[in-house]
Amino acid sequence: MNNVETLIPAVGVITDVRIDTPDIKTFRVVTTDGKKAFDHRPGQCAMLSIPGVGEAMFSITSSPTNTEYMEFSIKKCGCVTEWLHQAEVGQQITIRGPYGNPFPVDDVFVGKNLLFIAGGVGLAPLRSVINYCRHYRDRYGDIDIVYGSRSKADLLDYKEIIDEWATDAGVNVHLTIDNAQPDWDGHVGFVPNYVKELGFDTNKTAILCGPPIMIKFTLEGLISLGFDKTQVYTTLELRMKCGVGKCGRCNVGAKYVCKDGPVFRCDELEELPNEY
Amino acid sequence: MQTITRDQLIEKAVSLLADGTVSCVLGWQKGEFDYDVTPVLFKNADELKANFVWNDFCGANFSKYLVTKAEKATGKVLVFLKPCDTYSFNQLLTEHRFNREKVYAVGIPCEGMVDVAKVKAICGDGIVSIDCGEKLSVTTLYGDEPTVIDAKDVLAERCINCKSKKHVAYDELLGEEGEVIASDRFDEVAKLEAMTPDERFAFWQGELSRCIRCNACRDACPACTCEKCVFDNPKSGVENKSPANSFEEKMFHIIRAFHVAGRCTDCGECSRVCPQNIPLHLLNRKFIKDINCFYGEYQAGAEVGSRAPLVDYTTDDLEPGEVFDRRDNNA
Amino acid sequence: MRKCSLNSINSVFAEIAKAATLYLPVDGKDGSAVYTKWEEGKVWSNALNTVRSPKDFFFPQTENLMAFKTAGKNIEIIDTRSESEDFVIFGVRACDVKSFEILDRVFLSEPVDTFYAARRAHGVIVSVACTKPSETCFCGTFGINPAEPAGDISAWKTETEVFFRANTEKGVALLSKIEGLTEECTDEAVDAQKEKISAIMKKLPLKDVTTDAFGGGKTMDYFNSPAWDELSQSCLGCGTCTFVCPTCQCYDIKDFNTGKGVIRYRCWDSCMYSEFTRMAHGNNRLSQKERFRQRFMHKLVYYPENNDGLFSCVGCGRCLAKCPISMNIVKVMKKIGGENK
Amino acid sequence: MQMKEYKPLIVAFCCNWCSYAGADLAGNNRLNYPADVKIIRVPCSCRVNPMFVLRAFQRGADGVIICGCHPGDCHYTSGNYYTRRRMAALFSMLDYLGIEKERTRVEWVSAAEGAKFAATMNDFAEKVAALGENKRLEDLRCKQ
Repeated sequence: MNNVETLIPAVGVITDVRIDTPDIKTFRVVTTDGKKAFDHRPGQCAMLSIPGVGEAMFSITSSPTNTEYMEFSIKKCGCVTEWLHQAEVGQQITIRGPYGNPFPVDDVFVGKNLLFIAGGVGLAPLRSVINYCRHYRDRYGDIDIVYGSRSKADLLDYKEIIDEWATDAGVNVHLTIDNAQPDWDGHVGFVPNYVKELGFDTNKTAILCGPPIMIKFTLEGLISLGFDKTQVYTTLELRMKCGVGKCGRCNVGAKYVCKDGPVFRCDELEELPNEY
Repeated sequence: MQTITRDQLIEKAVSLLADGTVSCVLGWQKGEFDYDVTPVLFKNADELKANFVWNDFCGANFSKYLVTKAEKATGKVLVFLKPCDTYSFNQLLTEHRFNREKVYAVGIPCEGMVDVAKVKAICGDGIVSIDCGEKLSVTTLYGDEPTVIDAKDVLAERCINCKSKKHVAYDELLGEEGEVIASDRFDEVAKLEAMTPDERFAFWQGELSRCIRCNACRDACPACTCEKCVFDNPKSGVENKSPANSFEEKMFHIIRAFHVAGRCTDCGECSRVCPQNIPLHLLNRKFIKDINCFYGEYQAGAEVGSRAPLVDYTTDDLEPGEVFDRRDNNA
Repeated sequence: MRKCSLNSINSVFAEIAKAATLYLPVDGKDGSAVYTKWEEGKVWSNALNTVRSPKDFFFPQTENLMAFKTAGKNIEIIDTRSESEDFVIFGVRACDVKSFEILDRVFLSEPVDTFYAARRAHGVIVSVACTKPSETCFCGTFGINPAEPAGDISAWKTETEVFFRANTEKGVALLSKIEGLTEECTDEAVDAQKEKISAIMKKLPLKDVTTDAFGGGKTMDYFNSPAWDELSQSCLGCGTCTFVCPTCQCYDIKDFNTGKGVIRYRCWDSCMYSEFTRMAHGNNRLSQKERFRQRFMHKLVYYPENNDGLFSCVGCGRCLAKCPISMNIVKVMKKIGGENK
Repeated sequence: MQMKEYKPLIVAFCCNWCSYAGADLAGNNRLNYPADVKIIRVPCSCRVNPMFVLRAFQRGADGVIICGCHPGDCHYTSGNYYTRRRMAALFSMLDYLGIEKERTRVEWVSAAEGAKFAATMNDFAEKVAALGENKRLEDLRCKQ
């Protein structure tokens, strides 16, 4: 914990706003003296707030290997996000964190082949992990990335995916969109079906993130391919206020998503009541 | 002491269940003690015989439950309505809040409900049993002999000032039809009106400052049936969960009472459920008294389909500036 | 053990109030007791307990966390906390003292909630043994002895005298302040009272309520029980049970725009409320049944799982007395636990 | 330090069709009324929810006045009739809670009554000023 006072945030500045898709923007945030607000691990989250509007939890999209700033890819869907989407460069916001447990990139994942599966804005939390693994490329085996969205315009970080990820050695990118469109010659169809069509070997660790319905069907698909639930990781999202497991809102079973999650292995989720 | 017995009610319910008129029964379930009863939906005769209760503590007004329960039920719901409950029943019908076709209402006479806090004030804490016979016989952990009290001495405030023993809605009536009663329910309001503004302010400050904003008054109120309350809606700009200061307390209670003004039947549930014993009915009664005084006598729920006074007008209504004179002259 | 006569208790209060703010249960206008700041003329209530629990002292219903000043694109964060002052809470019952331990485990676990911790450090608790438990009391279910309350100082009140015993350093310090007003005595009268209370405990109607069926690791045993439908069917979704509960600690953080700046405050929240878990993309607890279940599962299963088997209920009976529809934890424990023995 | 002269803050809800035009006329005719009267234009006096009145007090108003078309002249036929009943009930309730009744008022001002508008505001401001600051419906958080 960087802040001694858990609920009192630091002031951050938005130094860059990138329009990714019609409803997702990526914000670059540093502290007022131009530094990164705090160190984090891949998969961890931060609380961003705008005084008078509200506070909300967002996953940190940029990789921990980036020591200069943090990035947040945020989809417009509620009060806080709507306000953020109107914000310009130079706007100050408040930031506190990091919260939650990271993906086990330094132990469990080491030496494994990794399969990232994301849908829509679900790529946001995975981007941090993907870039971390690309940075320490020799620690991990093959990397496969399956990513799908509604349309080509809705693919998050499209440029980065095509220019950087797809050109890396040992990284295979598989993109798909829900409906065919004229300037798209890639795969068309939903992510769960695409995963089954691609038919991955089970010698991989899968990392899943996307809308709940996509997670449900993709997980079923992976299991039909022979994957075990202990091989699949995902990250949850619930309403949070404190971020430190005290306010009680993200409580599912005996776990608090903000403190014990947001990263869960799928067999751990089985032990939780279906309330997420 | 109620004139109608538990057995009579069970018999009625069982026969209606048996002939298929109704599929379930909204009734009072006995609790841990003789005075704590919970409204539940009984599904069959066995459940009724085992757990149904009818005594001097069955105060809960069932009308509001019809909004959610009637819709979900497969057949008709049997509901027992005390006279005051029938007013809420009509008011909800007026507002199209439940389907009348799905409900079979049985009117039951009521001799007034007992306030357990008043019983405790007389008999002390640690009530082990209360026998609701001719008189209440209360056994406590600390007294050797049961204390016998007259139910009339421990009636809930709303029952002391009962406004009507007449059922204004039912499919079937058990017992005798009662009459509308000339009650003294506005006396307390008039007493407050006669005070100086400073005294009134001090009185309400003292009462409302106890509010913990549990929303029980709102959630129990048969007139408060909005799908989403303005106080729960973050976009309303007034959403607030806590009585952060004396303004928030007053705001909540003024608006709560205002939102039901003209629709409040004066069933008294708000005051019954308040954990802090705030006399919330005095706010509602003030509106009722004012409406009666300014726009003519009106009893919400007396009939189905009547137009509530605050969504109605005449071209020669009195001006807002004149209300104080009118009140003072009528007092 | 020290004692003073009940007649002279006001001078003890006066002495305590010299150095710290003193709160104690005083009968309110409506006849129920309320923790009130002591001043000359305030009388210690004879009521068994207050309607509101004393959790307010450490975890107030509303508390300002910070303020913001905004100018153009800039934000300034202002720490609005003032130095807490010492205070004494007098007359806390055994159940409520236990509730502080339950709250401590939430707020004082890492990362420590400094707002709570500051209050906790400044507060001294003087507990008092119960002499006449109510029918709604079931503290015994949770292993609490109402005749032997914890706290910095334990007190016992008889018809004529009040006995004190310091349990902690804070307690010793406070007791030394009233040394001149009290005298050393034997345990005899207190022991006699304890015996009397333990006899009453055996007669309480809820003495047989048991937690045997509950505890950590039982989530899946009860989560899908059909009994939840029945139990929650008439729940109004109000927050009475949560707000009178001494152990409920869920909170909300909200912003209030004063027109001149923004105040960020925290206030009690209730898992019984429909928007408790509502977020931009939906709600994971859509019906009252799910919210109702959350409250009791949290107290009886989730909390003990994370806290060495300690239940998040102290049997104070407030929810039994105050629920508008008389649905409460005892009925839940009997129903859910009874079916799964 | 010299005490600043106390000037009450008045919030005036004015209906778009009559009273707001009336205020305009008062201005065009150079009629004086207190600068501390803050006008909020509403489509019809009936748009004024009781919550608006309370919120105005919360945010520091010392008096709240609602101005609409004369009864019978409502642009929407009957809006001001509802206002009349609603505000009668609300004002009576505020008085019941001990809030000074002089702090609230409803006045009908037509587009042609610039003089009435100015006179009403002067009179209302004077009455409110006599009461002093609004203490009974204030929100201290908004006063710092």
